[in-house]
Amino acid sequence: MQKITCEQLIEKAVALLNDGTVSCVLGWKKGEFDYDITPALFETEEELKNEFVWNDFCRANFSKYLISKTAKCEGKILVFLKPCDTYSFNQLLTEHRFDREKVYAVGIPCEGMADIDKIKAICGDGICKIECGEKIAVSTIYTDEPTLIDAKDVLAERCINCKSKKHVAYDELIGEDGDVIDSGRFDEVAKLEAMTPDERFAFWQNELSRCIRCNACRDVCPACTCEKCVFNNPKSGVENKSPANSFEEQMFHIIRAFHVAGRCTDCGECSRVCPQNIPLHLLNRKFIKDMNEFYGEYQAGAEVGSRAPLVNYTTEDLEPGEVFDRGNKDA
Amino acid sequence: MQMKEYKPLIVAFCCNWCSYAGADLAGNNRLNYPADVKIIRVPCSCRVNPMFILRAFQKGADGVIICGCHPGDCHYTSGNYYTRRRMAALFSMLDFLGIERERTRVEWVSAAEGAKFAATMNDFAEKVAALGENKRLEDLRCKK
Amino acid sequence: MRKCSINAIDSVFAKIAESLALYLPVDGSDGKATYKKWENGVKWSNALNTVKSPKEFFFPQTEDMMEFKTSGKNIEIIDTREETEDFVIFGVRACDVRSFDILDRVFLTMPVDSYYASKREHSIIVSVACTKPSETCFCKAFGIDPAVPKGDVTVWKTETEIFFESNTAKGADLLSKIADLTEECDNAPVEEQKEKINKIMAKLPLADLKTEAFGGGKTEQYFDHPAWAELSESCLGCGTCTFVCPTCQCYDIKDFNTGNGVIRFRCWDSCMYSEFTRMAHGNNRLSQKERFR
Amino acid sequence: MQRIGVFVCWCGSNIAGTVDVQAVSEALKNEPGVVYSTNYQYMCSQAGQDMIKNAVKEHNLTGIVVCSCSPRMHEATFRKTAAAAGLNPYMVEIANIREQCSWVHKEMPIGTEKAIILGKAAIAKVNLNTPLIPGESPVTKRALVIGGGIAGIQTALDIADAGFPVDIVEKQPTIGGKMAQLDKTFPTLDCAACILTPKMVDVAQNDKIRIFSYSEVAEVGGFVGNFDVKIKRRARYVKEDVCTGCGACVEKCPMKKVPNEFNLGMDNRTAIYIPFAQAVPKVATIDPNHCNMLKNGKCGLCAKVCAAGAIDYKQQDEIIEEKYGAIVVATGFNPISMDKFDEYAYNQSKDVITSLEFERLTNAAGPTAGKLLRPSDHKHPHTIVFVQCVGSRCAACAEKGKEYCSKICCMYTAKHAMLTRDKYPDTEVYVFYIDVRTPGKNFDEFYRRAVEEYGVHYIKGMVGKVVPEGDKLKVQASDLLDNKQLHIDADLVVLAAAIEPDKSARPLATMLTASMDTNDFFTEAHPKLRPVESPTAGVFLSGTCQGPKDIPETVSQAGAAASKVIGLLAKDKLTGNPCVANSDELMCNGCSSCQRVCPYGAISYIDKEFRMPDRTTKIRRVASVNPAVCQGCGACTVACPSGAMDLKGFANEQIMAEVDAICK
Repeated sequence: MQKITCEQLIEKAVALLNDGTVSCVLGWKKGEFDYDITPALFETEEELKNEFVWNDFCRANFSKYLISKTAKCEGKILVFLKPCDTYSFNQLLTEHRFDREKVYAVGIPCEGMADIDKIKAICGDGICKIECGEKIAVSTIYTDEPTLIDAKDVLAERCINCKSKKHVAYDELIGEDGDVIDSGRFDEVAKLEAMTPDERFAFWQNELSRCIRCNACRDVCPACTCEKCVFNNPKSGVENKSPANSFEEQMFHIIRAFHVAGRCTDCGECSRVCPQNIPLHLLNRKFIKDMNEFYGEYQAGAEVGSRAPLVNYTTEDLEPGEVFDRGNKDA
Repeated sequence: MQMKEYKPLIVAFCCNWCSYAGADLAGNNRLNYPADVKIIRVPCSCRVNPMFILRAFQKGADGVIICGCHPGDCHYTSGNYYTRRRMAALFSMLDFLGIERERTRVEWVSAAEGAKFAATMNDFAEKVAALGENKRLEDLRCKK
Repeated sequence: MRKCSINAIDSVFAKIAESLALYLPVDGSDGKATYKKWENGVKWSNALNTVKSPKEFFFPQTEDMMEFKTSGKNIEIIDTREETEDFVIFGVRACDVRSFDILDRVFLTMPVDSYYASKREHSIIVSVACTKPSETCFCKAFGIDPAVPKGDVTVWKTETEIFFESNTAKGADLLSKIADLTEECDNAPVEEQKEKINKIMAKLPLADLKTEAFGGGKTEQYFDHPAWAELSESCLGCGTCTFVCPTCQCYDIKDFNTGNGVIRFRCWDSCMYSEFTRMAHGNNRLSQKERFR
Repeated sequence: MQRIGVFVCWCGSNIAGTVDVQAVSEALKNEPGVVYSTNYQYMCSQAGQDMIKNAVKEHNLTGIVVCSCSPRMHEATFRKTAAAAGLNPYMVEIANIREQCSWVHKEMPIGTEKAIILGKAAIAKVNLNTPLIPGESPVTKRALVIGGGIAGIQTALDIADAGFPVDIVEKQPTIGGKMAQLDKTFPTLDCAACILTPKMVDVAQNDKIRIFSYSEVAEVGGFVGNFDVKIKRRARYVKEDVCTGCGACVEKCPMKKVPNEFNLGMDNRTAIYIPFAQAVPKVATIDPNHCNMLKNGKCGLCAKVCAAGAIDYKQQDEIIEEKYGAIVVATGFNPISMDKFDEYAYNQSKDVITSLEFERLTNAAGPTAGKLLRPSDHKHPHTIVFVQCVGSRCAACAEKGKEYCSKICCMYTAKHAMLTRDKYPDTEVYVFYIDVRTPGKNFDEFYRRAVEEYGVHYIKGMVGKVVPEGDKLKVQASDLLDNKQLHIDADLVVLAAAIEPDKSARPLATMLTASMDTNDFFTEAHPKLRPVESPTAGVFLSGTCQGPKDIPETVSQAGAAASKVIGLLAKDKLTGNPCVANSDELMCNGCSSCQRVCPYGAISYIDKEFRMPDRTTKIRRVASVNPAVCQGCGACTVACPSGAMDLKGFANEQIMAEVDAICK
């Protein structure tokens, strides 16, 4: 359950809208179902009161939307940012992707978001109503009584491994700020690293072979903000629309991960939107883990203007041939 | 397709100032290395885009090696330092995906190191040959 | 109508697979179902639907069309089409079966798409009636009966038994192959099943969805409706919806240089992409709203 | 589509011995774009070049592939040939079938097969080549020298001598730098002032040279040939053009207790001061931190006594903007702080001093008028211990000292020891060293004289501790050669402190986008072949800002830097390397990754207006490469995720075409 209520946020948004601080509000609104909350732009008090939603399903990271919305909107935009979203927010500022002056950022604490697949695994299909209170109450057409689920049991993977409850950017904070968390987010990567190359190859073949190249991972990614992606640009030499074979499946994901390496804040949106449940965040986390180990801790988006590891160097860096000796070094 | 004796195809990206000159020196000194090593000249090792490496594997290369000036000697002062980080990250990622480590390498070869160039190529070709054909990053369409 | 025990289904699969390639939905490591070729040990998924629709059997995501080979300055064109053998797609839902009709309308009317046609001809579709539709289902609105799916053979699944009924000669042929493993039966349990499904269908959140407002020239009046702007507001412009859609059939034709020649292939394309239908003058749908619409 | 001519060279038997050149030229005939293919004995000969020129005309060639020796040998030759035939020189590609083929492979079939593939790769590249035209930019014929020590002085004089105007920016009130503080110079023992001050006067009198003393560089824009520099002239509260340097104000100034920087705080000066008698410009400067008039508005004595009326208490800092074609960095060095070296009791005893302080103590113009007296009690020291490598070669404790060798200490310590023994034969002099390093003309002879003729006690070993006790300094040390502990009661301990670049160098490097090493020394464009140039075009290095140096080295480097500057300023226009990076503004999203990796500061960002397909306009921040500054390394092209940044002559498409051709 979220500590901040939806009413608190609406009240804040209405106040800022009415006193002229902002001219529109980037927030969440209910989609077709109670669990598919979508990002939306609100311009009036009425819209906010009728449609604004804040609950355990407000998963979308708004940072990337700011690029197009700030360009479009007259005046300032109010945006609500969960702690993890603020890292993307800063990273985009580092890359000059939107005008900070046009944004009024309100940080809101987050207790983690629910994963609908995990809910369905508990109470089955046919969900007709979800109410988020102390517990998440799920009603389906197949059951008479709603199933009560503890939000902690159905947390999304990225929220279980939440890296920070601390907001790194905001104009105003609602509720209390948290701390950076020493999460186990690299455990899964380490597990894979411990496998044999054959096992890893088999693992990734199984995962990546499901890719349908819908580009959802790329299009939702706050680090993927190219005017034109190399995979859409015939001149790049790697352009393709669908993975013709395992090479192209690997190619797309290697290049994409490489392009966001050092810039990825580990927001986890890529894995969230993947219709095939490919654990894409593991590729990004591998890069983050490596760079932390090779070049010192670095969290993209922790501060505006920081220099990412791949656009930096020291004369003492380890050699590419040494990256595999890490295990031995510690010994 | 007729069975041929397997010979690894190796693409070597060499920076213009050190390693390409090192390769020339290997030639001047008549130091042999396999003809399967084909050199592409780039201004600096930092010009090598990971896309080029994947492209080489796609089109049939069995190994890719990048040669640049020794750290500290880059003609452009810092190019090879970026290469070092980029390739460390990329190679580690390829390994993470289960691609054989021995297929990719970075080696620093100065203009005076003709012998090192030849020895490196011999060694690399041998290691790649031991792995056999590149299967994990292959594009079957290119092998018809 | 014929039936077998639910426990006998694997032997039915084995029997079919003896003479025909058999594909059916199988649960993957991620908990989502995908069509896979049956072999010993492969289990039929209980999932309502696969992520990727079975349209892929006839209209694959990428499909080689021809190949060009050059020798010197001559060019040779090679037909890469291979003769397709008969195959069975087992466990197709009513909605997906209906989608084949829509694809047929595109690919099998003149000019007939021979790539699609040959695969379609060689397919034997075994549909399965729904038992537990999801809240997202709205097939009734499109006149699809999830209790009585079409296809060469229709299958109903109860707690204990599987019922088979052939709808076409191809279907009858298939059933005759498994005649030893099934027995003739009356259709009472199936009727009961159908009724159960219909009751569930009425309870679905989208049960009241109507399509009367669309069709004919009626859509034109919605062209400038503000809802488009609102709905497309959060659209990322990815291709997920079109790629999982059983009826989307847009494709792009591209060339791939293998080094030894050029493969001309087609691949799925999505109207959500900014590059879609780009022409010499530019693009005719400039905003995500227009593409979304 | 290109019309490519392929020219396969035999190089006598160098190539033809292992490569079937006929087969190569035949095989390449059918490659896409090739309209003509031939082979010849020596392509680089006049006859061979004529063959190429004729073929260009006869077959209307648009591109040329020469299969021959390394492009490092003859690329320039064939480019000239192409230009002579009316082709753009960058439409030529070389397939290296000698050094990288015929000379390293022994069997003809293998060599031939590889030569064909290398030829195909070159053809694939030429198919995508576009004519490149080097950019031109005008040159502002004025140089800026930052730092007015001996390095800056020499550089400025040499440049001015060639007829170009030069400005020197010096942050102290006078030029002269560290050399002005020295007494004698090794190995000739001539007096520093006698050789430096005439040069300072030359500078002052040279009408091509302007001195901005008491000034700093505030901002640098532009690029090679066209730098825009803002110089901040700090208010010295004295009108420089009016002051005659008579010194009346200094005499009358009541504020006499200001530590004198020039003598390293070993005596005092007044609030209004002239650093030393030979200062250039010889004008007074008011120290605002100590002047009563400026602090409290009380006093005004100096204005009263100034006959010239040069005092101006209302003077403000002033910003001067000037254009320069070249910039020379000569920011020099400082001895490191001794705060972290408690073991030598530097902060406990006045009689533990640094070598530079020792220079002042022995200098006739110093606080003791050249008499060697202990700072504490002004007594003549009888036992002096010199400690070398204090903070130098300090690899083990990098946070304390420097890893590098400061280079000059061995020689000046030998000088100090020798001069002490010469003037005061009753003094015992000990020198503790790790190694004595004396490479240099007449250096080792000098050092040996100190040991052999002057009887200086050189002891290999480090001083462990210096403890002040009474009026003595107890020096505990080890003698590594005799393997014993030594205890010396010294009257004076002199520390040869490591030297480090001046603190102003780091921010200056940022302004200049010139790179530095981890020790804050400026990096050379090439450590061996371009030692006085910074990687940033138009920025040159003079003196110790590049690394520790003695005076002769500094002066020769200063001259070298000057000659580089003169070479640059002598040109009316700069012709660039056309193989530079280029940003596709339509694709660039302004993320700045390229800017972060550019070692030359060649990339800047501009707000550009774009016409959108729907006829609206949008202003976007995009990268813009200055072709005059870009050196064409390509680091930016890989940093750019969208592929907007590409390198002319080595474009993504071109390299991938080569990869494709090789991997067939």
